[in-house]
Amino acid sequence: MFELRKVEKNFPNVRALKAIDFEIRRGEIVGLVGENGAGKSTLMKVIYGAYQHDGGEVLIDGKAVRFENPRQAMQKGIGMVFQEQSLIPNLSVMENIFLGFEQQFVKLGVVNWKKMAAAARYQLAKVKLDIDPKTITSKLSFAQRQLVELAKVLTLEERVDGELVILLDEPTSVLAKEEVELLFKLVRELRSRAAFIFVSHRLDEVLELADRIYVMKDGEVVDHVSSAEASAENIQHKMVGRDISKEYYREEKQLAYDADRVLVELEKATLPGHYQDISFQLHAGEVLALVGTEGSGREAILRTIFGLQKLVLGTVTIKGCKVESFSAEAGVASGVGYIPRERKIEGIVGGMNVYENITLSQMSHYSRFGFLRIGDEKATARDWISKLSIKASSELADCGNLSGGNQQKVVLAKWRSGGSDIILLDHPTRGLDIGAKEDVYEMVRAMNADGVGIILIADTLEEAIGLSHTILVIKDGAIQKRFEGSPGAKPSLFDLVHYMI
Amino acid sequence: MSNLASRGDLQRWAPLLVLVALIVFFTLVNPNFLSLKNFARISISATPPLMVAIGATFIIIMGSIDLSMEGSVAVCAVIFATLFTALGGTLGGWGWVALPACLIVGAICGLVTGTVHVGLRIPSFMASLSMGFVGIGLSLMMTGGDRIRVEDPLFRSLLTQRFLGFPLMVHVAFAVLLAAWFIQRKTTLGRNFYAVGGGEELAHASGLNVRRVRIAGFALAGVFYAFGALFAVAQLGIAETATGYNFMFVSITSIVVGGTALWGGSGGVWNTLVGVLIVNVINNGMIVMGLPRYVQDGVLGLLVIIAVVLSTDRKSLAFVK
Amino acid sequence: AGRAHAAGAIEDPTIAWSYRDRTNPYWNSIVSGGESFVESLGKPKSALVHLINEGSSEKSLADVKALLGKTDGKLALAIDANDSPNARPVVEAVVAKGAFVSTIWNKTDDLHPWDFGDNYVSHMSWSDIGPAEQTATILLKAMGGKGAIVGLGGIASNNPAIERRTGLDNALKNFPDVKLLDYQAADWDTQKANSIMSSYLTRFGDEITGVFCANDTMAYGVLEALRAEGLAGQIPVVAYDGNAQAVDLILAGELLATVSTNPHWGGGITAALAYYAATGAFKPSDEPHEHREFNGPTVLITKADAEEFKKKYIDATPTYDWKDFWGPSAGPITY
Amino acid sequence: MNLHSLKKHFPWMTLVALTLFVGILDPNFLRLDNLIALAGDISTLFIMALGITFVIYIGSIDLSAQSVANMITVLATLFLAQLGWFAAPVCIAIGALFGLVSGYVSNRLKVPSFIATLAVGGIALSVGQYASGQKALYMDAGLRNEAFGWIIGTTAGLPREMIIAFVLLVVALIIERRTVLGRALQAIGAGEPAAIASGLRVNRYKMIAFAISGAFAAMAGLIFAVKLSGGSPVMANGFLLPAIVAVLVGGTPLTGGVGGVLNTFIGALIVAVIRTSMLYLNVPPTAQQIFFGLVLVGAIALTIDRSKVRTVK
Ligand SMILES: Nc1ncnc2c1ncn2[C@@H]1O[C@H](COP(=O)(O)OP(=O)(O)OP(=O)(O)O)[C@@H](O)[C@H]1O
Ligand SMILES: Nc1ncnc2c1ncn2[C@@H]1O[C@H](COP(=O)(O)OP(=O)(O)OP(=O)(O)O)[C@@H](O)[C@H]1O
Ligand SMILES: [Mg+2]
Ligand SMILES: [Mg+2]
Repeated sequence: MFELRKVEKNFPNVRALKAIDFEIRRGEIVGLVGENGAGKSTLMKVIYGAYQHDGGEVLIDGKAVRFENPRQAMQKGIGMVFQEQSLIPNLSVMENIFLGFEQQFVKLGVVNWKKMAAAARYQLAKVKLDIDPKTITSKLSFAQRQLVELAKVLTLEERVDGELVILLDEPTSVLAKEEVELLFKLVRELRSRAAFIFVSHRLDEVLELADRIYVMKDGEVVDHVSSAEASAENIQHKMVGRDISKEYYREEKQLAYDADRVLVELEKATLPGHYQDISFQLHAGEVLALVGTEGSGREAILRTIFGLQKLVLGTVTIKGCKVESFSAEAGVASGVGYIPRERKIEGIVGGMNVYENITLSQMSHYSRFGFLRIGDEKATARDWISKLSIKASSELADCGNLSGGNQQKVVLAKWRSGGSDIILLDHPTRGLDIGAKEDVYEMVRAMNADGVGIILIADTLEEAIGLSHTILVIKDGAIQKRFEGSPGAKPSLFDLVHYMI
Repeated sequence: MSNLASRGDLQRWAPLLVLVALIVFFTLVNPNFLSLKNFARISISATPPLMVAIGATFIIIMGSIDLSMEGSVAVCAVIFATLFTALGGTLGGWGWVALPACLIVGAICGLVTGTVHVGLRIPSFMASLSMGFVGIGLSLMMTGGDRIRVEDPLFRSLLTQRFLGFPLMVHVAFAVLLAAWFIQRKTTLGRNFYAVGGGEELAHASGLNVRRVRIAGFALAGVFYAFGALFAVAQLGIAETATGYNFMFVSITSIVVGGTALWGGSGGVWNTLVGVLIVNVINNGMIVMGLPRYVQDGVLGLLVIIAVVLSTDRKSLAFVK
Repeated sequence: AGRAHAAGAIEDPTIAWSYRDRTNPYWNSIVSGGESFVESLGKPKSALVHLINEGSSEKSLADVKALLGKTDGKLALAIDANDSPNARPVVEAVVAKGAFVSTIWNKTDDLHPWDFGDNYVSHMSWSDIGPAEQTATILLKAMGGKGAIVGLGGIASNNPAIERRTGLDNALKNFPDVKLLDYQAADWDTQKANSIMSSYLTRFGDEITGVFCANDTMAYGVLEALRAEGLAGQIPVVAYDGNAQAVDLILAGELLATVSTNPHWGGGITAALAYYAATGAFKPSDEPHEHREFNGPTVLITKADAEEFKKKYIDATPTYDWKDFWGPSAGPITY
Repeated sequence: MNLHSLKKHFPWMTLVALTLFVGILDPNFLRLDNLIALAGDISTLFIMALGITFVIYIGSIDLSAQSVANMITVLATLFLAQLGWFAAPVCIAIGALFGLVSGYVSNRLKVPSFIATLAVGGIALSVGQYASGQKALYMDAGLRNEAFGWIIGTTAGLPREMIIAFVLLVVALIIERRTVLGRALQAIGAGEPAAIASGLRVNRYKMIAFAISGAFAAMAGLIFAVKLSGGSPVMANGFLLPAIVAVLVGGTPLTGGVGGVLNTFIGALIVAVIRTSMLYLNVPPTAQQIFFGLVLVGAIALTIDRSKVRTVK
């Protein structure tokens, strides 16, 4: 019923979509996978009317259509749940749900808030979310927001006759396991009414949920399989263009850490409202994973060590020096590097090119009397572009236009090239494709081998277990349990979950 | 009732507390300050800028800025006065037609600014600044630089007639404020301003016609500028190119002092009322205190900084622009 | 190239007036004089070039230089330089191009036309001290020689603002029983004067028995502040400039007195001086100093003569002989 | 060459197009001495705009520049008598100090720069009024020529102010393109959170940007005072809006991170051409504001590179 034929999309200097053929049938769940920058989001945006295609045609029930904006797409029953948080934080939940379609509640120019609240409750019930529709959205957790987004798209059910197509662009990346389950259950229930396109970098999820899978690479559809006969290895091969190692987390390269060299030590560290009484040590060559649910206080611990948040009680000691003033400058000066979760906001500076981003934290190394040695900067950048195989036209490419994975590599290069030996990783593989993930894991091991200590907040529990020497399970801002994880003797998922909830 | 007001609550009331503190301070220095008569005086001076600031509040909630108010006010005032005179020069006769006409002219001015901003994709700062020049120029062309006097006693009764100690214009302005509040709270358009200010791209992706909301916002603001023009003419009995003089900085300062953030998405018309009162109380109070003129600019600056510091929730901000 | 023109060499120079803005009745009268002079030459009004500086000395100077460039020095310029320090670079630029300039109001005391040969033709000012003292005296007398007044001044650093304040101070010396409660600059602005006046009412209440304004436009603001309290016409107010509205207010009994500086004549004659010097009709360097720096006429207007003034200057425009440069003037400027 | 890569050339192309347009209507306009005079006369305003560029480049705005320049015209005149040429560094330091105060209020006290600089401008205005005793002051001609004679006059047919402005432009360009400071300011403008998380001393750099703006405003005031041989607390009035317009019309958007001092150079010339073109096109006096506003809209519509600005607010 919905079809793309030879669709093309060009950006300045980038052919993002090349002759895409794509089809969705009634009530179907179609998976869409591909490495970073393969063109998945672009394809979704074309379907949704956020971008207009430059060539080929989009057909609904055999008729060619062209959406000038998302609103027109919605009127045809196409809705999208975005990979980024796409609710407006200062509005209430119900206002977000009906944004742009308030007319139904308006009489003589006046919005009937009661009626809207009732309608919003009805939508929220569809996603089994029991919250007051008048709540200001910024007060919700990430998972709740993701469900509200889904509820918002589901308003199409009432608004549009006929079939719906709902696009899910990496909806699971911020969700915990149970929440993912809930989402999948919902999606399956809704197939009577809607077809879905599901984008995720977690192949197991795609295989579980989707009926058919499209594989994209470099703006083209390179494969198209039914998930019954698909295998993860096969798909990965198609996506990345090479085999993915079985030893995914590079456990064989995990070396024992140097227990004599303490890089970071926290003693009874407390930040009211975030965490309390946290004590641990990070050693050279160690990967220490902080495991817990969203909001358990892990992120605040990282930000304190880096200096973005100030400690209230207790001490933080970095390489034997007690931290007196908490600031990012001080953190960077003592060799700490931070890879934030919001990489587009805190990781890279969009609008600046690769070499400028890489040297941003260490300009003093590339300058004399305040004047920059730009040649040296570029050389370093070229070096790291090849070391990490960053996909960028050159060191002069605008980082804002790189895909997520490559942006992440640039951030890594920034800290590594600056010689940081304490690296804080906050969801370093979020949104990265498998190939890019492997690269990150490889780097973690390489850094360990160089004596770098790493504190990790992992994207999944498997990742935490696979990568780390030490796992601290954190719940409500306090350490619940400590696990050792030498290769072959790693804790199980179950062990961890038990202490998390 | 909780025993202690939470930090958020305190923040919300901070502008009002600043206002009260200022009133107490000036009263201590000169007890004459605290009198119905003086409040009436302050409210007369505050009325035209309040109207202008209310209009600009909607724009600022959208995260844009409008610098065209001086031009719009001038055009509205001059067209109103010209039409009013041409229609007999009294509210008793056909002159009243000039009132709605003035509001329509305001809406058109805003519509043009909004269309230039949205249509040509020029940032609102530049679009409105330029259209402000055009507005000033238009009013100049219409008057040739002359002043138009509006002396109809019926119209001037907005200033000269009092009810409960305050001139009629203050009461009418209050009604306009309530209407603005109604728009802000109860209408789709009003809520959409917050949506655009909270996240323009998100709002667009949700199917909101952001361009239309923006243009409508500027047109709506224009209507309030027209009210500002009407009250300014009622207050001074003169319509001229300089009628809107200085409203730009005063109104934006007031809006920010009242607690509406320049980056959009928060605040509202009540904040603006408090902000306008704070600025006018300071201006009135400095003279009532007897401060020499040459220090007034500096003192106003200092007090504005203090007021903004006290009335914005700075803890939650990583940085400001 | 410019220096080539000696006096009298310029045939049909461009005539320009450079002034502050179009929104002020005073400048509009100046311009009307300039236009009526241009018409006396048989040219259309539009032949007069307007340089409007909007209160910016920088723009004033830049515009003059641009016009000098455009006309290649074939220019007769009449100008108020906006701020006194700006007069010197303007004059120097004009002289360097061999054009001709006459200034009014703002110049520094050390700048004199006779130091520049023929090209800096003349400077006209109006001594405001005397007339301001007269209006103040009228005000103080109307108060019966006792009570208290408040004052509103122009932009503090402007020459006329300073002189008018001096006039008030001089008058006050003769009335020891009248107290000056406060005097604040309202920057020639109606709105500002309005709010300052209402604040005065709070501060001094009934103590105020008279108001001195340094110009008409501020007086309008003051009167409206009084009207709002039902006090218009009850507290005597004096002003300065002799605008049409002010004259009407005198007739209505709300304003006590104002002073006209006859801007129409001032505007015409300044342009005429520059023009006729440029065309060589007279040679400025042959004229005595009092013909190159002189005061313009001032006319005091009170209820007694308002009607007549209105008839003569407002309802009609007197015709002037634009070659009678110094006839109506009021003597040399003394420092 | 496609449209996209042309975009960054739009500002100077707009300038050339405007100049040629006026030139076709009146060839006199294109005479070399005329164009030099035009550029020379915009110099002081350009110097102020140059300083403001740094602040707009980090996404803030400086509305205090004109008041600082006003104050400096007074202080320069007063100091000349006592300090001679040494008045210049003192004035520039005072300007920088006011900039620092603006920077402090806006960065540390978190008052939006629009309001912070407006307020600090009020303070500068008061200082200027107080110091001047509320009247215009004059420099002694001899003293002025001895201390600052080198600022006025011409060299090789070029006005000295223009040469000074050019030197300052080069200095600003080096700061922007070649120094740690310039890079840091760009990062702050384009992505402040990332700059913070990279450990840059963001607050310090922002304060420096405001201080630079204050110092440049002071230089503009100083040169203006020397040129006019005096000072008054309103003498630099009328600088602010054209200076900001010059920055914006040159293609540095208020959102920061893009554009720069070269853009401001072009923007200032565009402002000069628009202003002067009114004389050449005989725009009637009552229509000049309309003309300015409309041409400005046209120019800005041409010069801003929208692909660099995600949302147009
Ligand atoms: N607006 C744009 N302007 C320029 N280039 C763009 C734009 N949007 C996308 N691109 C480019 O198009 C290509 C496809 O990007 P797209 O976002 O579709 O990838 P993706 O498959 O969603 O990647 P990811 O897995 O990281 O989400 C990338 O090279 C990207 O840089
Ligand atoms: N309007 C635009 N102009 C320039 N570049 C753009 C534009 N829109 C998107 N991009 C860039 O194109 C790339 C693809 O965009 P998209 O939003 O799909 O990110 P992504 O690659 O999926 O990132 P992530 O993996 O972090 O989710 C991003 O790097 C983004 O910065
Ligand atoms: Mg994507
Ligand atoms: Mg992605």
